[in-house]
Amino acid sequence: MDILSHFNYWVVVVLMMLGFFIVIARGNLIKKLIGLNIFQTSVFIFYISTGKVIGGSAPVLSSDIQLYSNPLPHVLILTAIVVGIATTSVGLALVLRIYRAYGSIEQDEILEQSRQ
Amino acid sequence: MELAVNIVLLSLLVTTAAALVLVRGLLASIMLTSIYGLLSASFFVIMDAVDVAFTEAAVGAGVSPLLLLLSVAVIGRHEARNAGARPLFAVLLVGITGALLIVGTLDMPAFGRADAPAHLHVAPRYLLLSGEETGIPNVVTSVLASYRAYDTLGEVIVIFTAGVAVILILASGTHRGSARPHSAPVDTKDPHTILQVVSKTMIPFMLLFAFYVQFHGDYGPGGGFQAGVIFASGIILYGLLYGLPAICRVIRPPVVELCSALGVLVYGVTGILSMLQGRPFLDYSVLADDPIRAQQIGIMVIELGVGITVASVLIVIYYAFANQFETNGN
Amino acid sequence: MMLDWVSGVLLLVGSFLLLTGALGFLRFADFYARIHACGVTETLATSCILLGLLIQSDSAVPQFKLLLILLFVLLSSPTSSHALAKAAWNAGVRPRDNRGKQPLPLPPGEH
Amino acid sequence: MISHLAVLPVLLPLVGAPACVVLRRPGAAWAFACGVAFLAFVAASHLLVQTRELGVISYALGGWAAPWGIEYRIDLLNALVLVLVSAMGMTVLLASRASVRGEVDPSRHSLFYVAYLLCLAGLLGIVATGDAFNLFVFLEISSLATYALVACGRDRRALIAAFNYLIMGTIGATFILIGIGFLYMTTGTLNMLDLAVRLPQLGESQTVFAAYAFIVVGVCLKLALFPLHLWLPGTYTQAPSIVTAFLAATATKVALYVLVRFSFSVFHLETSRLALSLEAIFITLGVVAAFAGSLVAIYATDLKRGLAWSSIAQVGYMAISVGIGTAAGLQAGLIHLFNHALMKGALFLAVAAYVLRVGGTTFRELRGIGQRMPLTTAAFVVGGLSLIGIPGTAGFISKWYLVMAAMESERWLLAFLVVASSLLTAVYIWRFIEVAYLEKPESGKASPQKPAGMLLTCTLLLALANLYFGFDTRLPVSTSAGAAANLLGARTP
Repeated sequence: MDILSHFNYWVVVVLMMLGFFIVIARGNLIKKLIGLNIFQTSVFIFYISTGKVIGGSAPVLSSDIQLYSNPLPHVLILTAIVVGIATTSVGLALVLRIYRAYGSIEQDEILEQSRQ
Repeated sequence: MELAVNIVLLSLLVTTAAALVLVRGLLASIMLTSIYGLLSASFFVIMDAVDVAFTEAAVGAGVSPLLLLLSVAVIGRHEARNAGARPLFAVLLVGITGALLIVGTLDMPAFGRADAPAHLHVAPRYLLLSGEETGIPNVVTSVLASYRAYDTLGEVIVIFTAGVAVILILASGTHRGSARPHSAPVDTKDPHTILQVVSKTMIPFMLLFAFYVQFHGDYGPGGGFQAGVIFASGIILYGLLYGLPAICRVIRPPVVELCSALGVLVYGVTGILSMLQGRPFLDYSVLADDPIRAQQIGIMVIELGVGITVASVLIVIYYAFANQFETNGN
Repeated sequence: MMLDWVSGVLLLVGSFLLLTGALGFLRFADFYARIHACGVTETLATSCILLGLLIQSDSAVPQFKLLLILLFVLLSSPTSSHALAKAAWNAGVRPRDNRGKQPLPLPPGEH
Repeated sequence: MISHLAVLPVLLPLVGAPACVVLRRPGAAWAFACGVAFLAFVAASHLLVQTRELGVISYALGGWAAPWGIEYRIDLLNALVLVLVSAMGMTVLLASRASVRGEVDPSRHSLFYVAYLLCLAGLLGIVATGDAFNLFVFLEISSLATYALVACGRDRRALIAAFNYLIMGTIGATFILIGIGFLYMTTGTLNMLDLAVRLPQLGESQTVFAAYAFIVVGVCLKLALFPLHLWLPGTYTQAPSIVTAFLAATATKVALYVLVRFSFSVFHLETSRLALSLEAIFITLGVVAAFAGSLVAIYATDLKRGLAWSSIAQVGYMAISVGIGTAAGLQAGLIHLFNHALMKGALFLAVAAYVLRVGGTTFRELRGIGQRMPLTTAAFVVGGLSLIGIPGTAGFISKWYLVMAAMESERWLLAFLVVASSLLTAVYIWRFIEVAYLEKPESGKASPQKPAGMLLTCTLLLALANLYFGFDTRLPVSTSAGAAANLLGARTP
């Protein structure tokens, strides 16, 4: 198999894994949200990569262009980006409330307080 | 040449993500997130996804770092060192997921091939016929706002839900709504004179630019969502420099909250109009006699709905967060 | 032809300035020196590059857009450097000597 | 003139929610939301009648034909789930006023109903759609609304529960997004029917396998199938009781629907080479969930938490039925989906009434509650008996079909295990009955709360439904039989 033909996808897999790792391994709630953000953005990068046609151009119709990249993944990802920012803002609102209620946003400290 | 840029951008993305894994401290993490957003936006440009790049630049490098910074302003930037009790578990889980992903990529069509299945089935119709069917050169806009308009309604509802959720979560006491401006927050000893003067000249142009993006989306990158984000950024910039009470006097929280619902209703009612005339929901053909004209009117109206909702929800979220800062942070 | 040369030189100068800015950011001793390095070079570098592109472009609409971007950069870039430096000062960051070790003496009245 | 029935159950709450924002008074918002939910329920019922008569109904949103536009595709399966979700959504909403007043800050009341409508609209949208990406969008609508609703709980632990749910839910949704992306890049389409036609042509593709794996993991996170159930106990325990009742009766059911839809309508699990291993995985996880959930429920000291773990156990039964994979198995799963919504609705509404009366749900607080709240407790006991599967209740029907399906496919051990785990259910229900009727109430804890008529009425209504569907089983049985046959018959020859 030609390495270059799947290079993009493999890099994207690495990005997803890094984001996913931050979500699971970090105890700071804001850091978790950041990790989630990276994870989602990496999925967006994957989608957009699948829509690319080498030699194509942006899908804005024009009489002197023959080959366009696939517009459908773009549409889907526009929606997904909005979903991502919506999730982030709701998550941050929760974090602010948690901070007000517990005085901390570290998972360990919160768990300790909850047990008491 | 394109390939080289591609590889450089991807390696920068990996570096940024790796730095995010290693770095402790929230402020640095937020900056890296912002860089990550900007890099992915640049990557999207290389991939011909200009609309997505625009949005990602506004969201990934703009709005989400802003919200993160507002939160950190309340909470503090400290990140505990020993946090993250189960790194081994995380490595295991991530390893399995990664392996599954790699397995999935093995049978994928090669990157960038014009004969990949995804480019042969549904998309060609958009590229070939959307010009005739909607009269709009930007295919992304016509797919977004006409062929898959229902998804976009869902998207608007998602952002509206986020606004409702943030108010619901952060509401306190007997007050209903996002902001309750009280004390004077602007530090009179240390006014941001330079920032205020410069931004005062720029904000009108930002708002103007938002309108340009709103109505130019048919012909180039842009549209309701991006316009809404830019409009909200102008307002938020004013709020950051002059304080929450000042901006709340100009743009009152209850009004913005109503506007966030109004945008959704504009969108929904457009769809219902078609139903009343016996066509499927969101079928624009009833809006005018000429089908192309009808499509254009429909797309313009719903993009307006998107813009109104996005701008007002972002402002509402900013109010709610900034209000936390002013009651908690000081 | 002549214009191509001009634009090429502008692009090269811009890139070079960006590079020096980045180097300065990495090598300089304290926060204010670093912000100086990138703040100053960045404005000029971006302006050079934008001007170079302006000359390269052959139709009016992109030229107009580039001009607007240039204006925006001229306004926003120094302002953001200023905001950064000011925020750092308010947060208690003080200038240090060439090795980044000793704090420098401040003028009277400052603290 | 075409029929808009297919889109109405989703559209009404979807447009009703922003309209509800205008109403600033909580009472008005509640009444409006109830009206909207009722209309959605009426539309969904009509839709079920129509699908039973006419078969599949397709609705092209925006007027664009299927693979290019988004399609709503209603067959018996989603019509049944639509009716169930809208009915439970409406009933719980009707019951909610008093409980919300008691458990949620006054400042949040009116928006609470907006969020509730949004959540309902999201769930109904997931069920109605025939487009994979549209499903993701509506999944996120319902999820975001759910996080906010859960965070309305009185205890600060509700915030932690909501945050954990947000993290896990978003990971699940992103997994689903990855799966959909893989499917799109191998087939070029997002329409489920179109996918079902195109996937078999690909043969054995690793990408399709990975796509299925990601979608299943994502959906199972939402379904709270063991071991992906971690978010559920906290969420159910800490959320306002009304929200718990709503989620328990609808959200996991919708997740099961998605699992069934993808497994059988899109991927043709029954013909794939993976069928055997997946069968084993689902059955094993289901049995483990049934036992583990019931065991934890037995040792719980809090009624709400015990019922939450019981939900995990019940999800296990549904997973078993998917794992059996025959028409009888799927039918059993769908019947259980229907009946379990009725049981958990009744049980959690009774819990809501307890919270309102005594302020908590620990067994200590609930001592002797049977004498103080005879009707509510009677309704709870009926729901509990149904949960065990006592003959004469709806629960018996679902257990019966499940055991029959297991025996029909000659899984004797499985049949035995299902019956055995039901005995565990009997233990924790009995434990509550003992506390409620045989122990003396703690004196001096009279409640200042007014009796909540609507809440009681709805609880009794659901309890009666548990009895009614124990005798008259035509609706769930015949519909799910047809749905199961459709699912398995959808395979292309």
